[in-house]
Amino acid sequence: MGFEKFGRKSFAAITKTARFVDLLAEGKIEGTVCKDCGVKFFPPRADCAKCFSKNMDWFVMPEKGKLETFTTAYYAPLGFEADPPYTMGVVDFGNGLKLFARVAKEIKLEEVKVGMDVAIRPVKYDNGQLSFEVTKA
Amino acid sequence: MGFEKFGRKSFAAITKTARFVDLLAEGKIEGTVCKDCGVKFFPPRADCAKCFSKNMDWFVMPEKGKLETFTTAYYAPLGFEADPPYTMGVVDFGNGLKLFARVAKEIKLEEVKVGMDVAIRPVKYDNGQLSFEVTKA
Amino acid sequence: MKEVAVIGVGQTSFVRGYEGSIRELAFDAFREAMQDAGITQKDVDASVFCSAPEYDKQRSPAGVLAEYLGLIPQPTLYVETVCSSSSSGLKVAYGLIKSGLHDVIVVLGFQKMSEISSAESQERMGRGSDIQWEAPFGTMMPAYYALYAQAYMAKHGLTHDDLMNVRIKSSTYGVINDRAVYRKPIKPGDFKQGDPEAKMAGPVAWPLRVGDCCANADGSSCIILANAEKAKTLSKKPVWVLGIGAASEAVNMAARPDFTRGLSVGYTAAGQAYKMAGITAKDVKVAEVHDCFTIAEIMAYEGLGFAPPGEGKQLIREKATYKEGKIPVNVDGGLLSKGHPIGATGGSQIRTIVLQLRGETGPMQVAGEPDIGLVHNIGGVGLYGNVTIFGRD
Amino acid sequence: MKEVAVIGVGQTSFVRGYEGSIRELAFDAFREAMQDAGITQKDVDASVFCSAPEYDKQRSPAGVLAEYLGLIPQPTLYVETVCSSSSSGLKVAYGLIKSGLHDVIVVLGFQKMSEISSAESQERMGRGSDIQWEAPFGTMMPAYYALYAQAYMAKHGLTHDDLMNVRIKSSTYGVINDRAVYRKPIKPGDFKQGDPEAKMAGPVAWPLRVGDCCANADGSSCIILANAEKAKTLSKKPVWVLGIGAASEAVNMAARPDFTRGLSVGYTAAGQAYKMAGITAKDVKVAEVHDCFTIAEIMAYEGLGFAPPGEGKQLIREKATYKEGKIPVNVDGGLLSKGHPIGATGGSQIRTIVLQLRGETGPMQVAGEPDIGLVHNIGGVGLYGNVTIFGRD
Ligand SMILES: [Zn+2]
Ligand SMILES: [Zn+2]
Repeated sequence: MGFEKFGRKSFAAITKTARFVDLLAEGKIEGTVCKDCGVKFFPPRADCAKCFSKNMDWFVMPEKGKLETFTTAYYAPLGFEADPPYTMGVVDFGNGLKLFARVAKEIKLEEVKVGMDVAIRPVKYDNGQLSFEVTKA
Repeated sequence: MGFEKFGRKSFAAITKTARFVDLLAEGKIEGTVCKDCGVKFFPPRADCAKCFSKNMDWFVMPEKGKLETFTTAYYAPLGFEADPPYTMGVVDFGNGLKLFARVAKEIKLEEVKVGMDVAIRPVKYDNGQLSFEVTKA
Repeated sequence: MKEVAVIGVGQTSFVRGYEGSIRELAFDAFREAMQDAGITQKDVDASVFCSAPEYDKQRSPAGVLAEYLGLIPQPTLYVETVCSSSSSGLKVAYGLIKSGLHDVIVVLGFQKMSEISSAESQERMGRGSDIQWEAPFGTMMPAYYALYAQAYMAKHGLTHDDLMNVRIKSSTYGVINDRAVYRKPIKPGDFKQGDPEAKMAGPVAWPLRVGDCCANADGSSCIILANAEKAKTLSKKPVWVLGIGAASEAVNMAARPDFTRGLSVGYTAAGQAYKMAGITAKDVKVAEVHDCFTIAEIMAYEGLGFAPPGEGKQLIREKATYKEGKIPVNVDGGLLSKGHPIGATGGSQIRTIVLQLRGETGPMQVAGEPDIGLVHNIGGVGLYGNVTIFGRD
Repeated sequence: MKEVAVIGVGQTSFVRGYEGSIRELAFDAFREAMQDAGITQKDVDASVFCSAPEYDKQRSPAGVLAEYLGLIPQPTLYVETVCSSSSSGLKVAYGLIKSGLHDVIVVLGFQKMSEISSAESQERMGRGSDIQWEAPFGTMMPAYYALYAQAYMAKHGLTHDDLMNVRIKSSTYGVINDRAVYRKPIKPGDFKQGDPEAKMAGPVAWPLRVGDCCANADGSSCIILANAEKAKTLSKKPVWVLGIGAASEAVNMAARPDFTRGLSVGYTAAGQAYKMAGITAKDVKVAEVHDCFTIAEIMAYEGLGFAPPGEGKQLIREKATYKEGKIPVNVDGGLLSKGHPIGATGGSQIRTIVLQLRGETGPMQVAGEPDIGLVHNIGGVGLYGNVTIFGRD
């Protein structure tokens, strides 16, 4: 349990990576790194697909990257109806680490550009849900 | 539409055989018979699996048969919780025609026997749902 | 290579709100395919059913549909890769036939998207991506494809007009395909930004607009496959499965290597299929590609090698993928005009190519008696990719 | 016949309320199977995922799980025949390998029945039979199997004690199987009618009682298949797939010909599998049969030819299906003790037989180095039936 607090709306409650949400509550955005072979994963995983290890540590994600691509949604699935328009995109931190998230509302739509420098930060919604979002670098 | 009135609780609304429920409302339990090749079907079908015809007529099911087998349910799925215990069984009319239904509550559990002579009749539940049930011959 | 053939094809009209159950819907395509093949159920020794299960009330539909189709006691099973389910079904059937386990198999794709309520459907859409790491952001299919469109516009100079022209080509054939759900002609004015009368112009997931998206539909398709011996005995015009390719890609966008190179599964599956068939892209005379969104067709051109990476837009600018062009693509209207009843879509694409190779598509027929056709069928946002190559005797 | 082999097997403990997601659950069996085979993902060229989809929140799990298992970009697909899904997955993989399309395939069965709420689960149970003609009566799985039990009692003199003794045999092995969900010993007193302490005695769907029914569980299983060349290269102890049989039967009880002859799919699938393997029932040294209910095991004996029709009860009366008997059946505890995580069940049965043929089942090992083992896996109420025969070098 515990993972149901992640995201604007959660669809999953039980996962071995539920600690991600506790870290988020502490203001940290972290991925997992295999203690045995050193591979880093984001989104975090409980199992290493490279060496089959279960021994995972947490590591702090880089704070700055580039916006690789994005879209602005004018319709939304059930449970998100109050939100449109909202922008979502992929942030590339280099070295194979990327992240998918919403772009903060404070950034005007016309300011969002492919390739722009961005940062990520934790966010808490007014219903108490925790997530992370893309903001200006 | 129309088929949602069939059964203690319905899971299907749209079918080309929805007329079955209208007939049930008129007190008739009918199957379909292929106008082109004469095969009879119960439960009714809109399509003949033998000759691929769509031309179907309705025919009145026999009223009397034998109880081939039965069971008494002491637990029930969601939506049927008020009903247990209830007995369900298969009636064999001969010539390959059979039917699955609940056995009328008026028959005591200890009276229900494999091979007993039975009849079928339409039934209307207090919530307006229509069905058919097995009763004494 | 001529070891497994298509000996019968069928498809319902794709519609909104089919007035029957999934078993009746499935029967409609089955009847047409069986009559096309000229066989009865006794000639069939297994069946494969394909759909996206979230839209069905009926659990485990394979057995229920097999009973309704009269395909009992032959074995049956259910195969799913969302939007490419019936291409995966064909691959499974190919394996079961070529391995010698079965001789003749019915592959039945179906979807009754109107089976569940609109609210239920919306709820399921929210669970279409990774439910742990992406659905919580409020993702949906158009938004995912829009990520690719945005990257293409930034790097390759793809324009809204290019995307519009994919839809206009689609409508050219949708108008003449009586099985399509969208049959109205579409003109550039329908995409005019700021014009309330321009129904194709509204933003859905920018840069994708209403006209860039295909519609949900109810429908079924049926493909009957046979081994060489049965195909020669039972069929006058067998169409052979020459090549099969299939691939997968990470469901998470964070694990996608490059949004400016389209869907990796398109390249991978095409490479396998070409190799198995012993042909190259240049040998393909007619193709059906997975145009769930206009951008998807552009990416398909590149994955299939019809255009170099990033240059897919040139094909639509040059009208090269029209019926008279050098490589006709989706000249039955594609998903954009036919509609996209998830489990039935791949089978519909296969049917079109089979009929093209048999010369039986009427006003949609590609000239020159095409001998090699290709089907490109994507599941999810390039989560699954399937390419199948067909040839005639 | 030795063309496709099992080169690795894995299984989680079957539990109530697995504390992880389906991807983590799948990984646990995958890890064990990969380590058993001694291979890495580079050796695998396709994957097949099997479950009953109604229990998952995640749509189209094949791609999501393939990503988590590191089986991207290899093709993947999803196969379902409810309770026999992973046996159907094995059949599909056999076809894909023997046809030459792939060399090594991972077949992963999983089910996290606790993934959805109990009320949601109950709602889905109601839709397990024909939703148009039977679910409206309030049917459920125990009731369907009870129809067969009732008919057997009336015609063949089957007794409640016979059924009880099937469960007692099961518990004998459940106690020593550390992967089983139910590991407590069961004694005749537990079935004592009218005794409130007798937890196995309560009626569920008469004549079936609590002790006649297997329990839901969360679990996963993994089977790795390879062609002959790869099997010889990669594996020291390949176990060969010698025979495959599969059949279907009408979902509607009104279309079932005879309730006193058990499930028709058992006979049909067994006949095919024996024929393909070139053996008879007498050649089988150890078997896993689908004992979702005690009556199902009795019917399996007959379908498989271990006993004549109607005489299955004799085997349990004579203890012939105990480990020391003439045909040991479910000596790992079967579904009744292990639990029944739908999509994982067939793979668990296959794993047990593979380990029996390799001589690696510890206290459950059948003496005499068994050379031929059989798996009998039913989907629904005999809606689907799968029989697979395995042999060692
Ligand atoms: Zn590692
Ligand atoms: Zn007829």
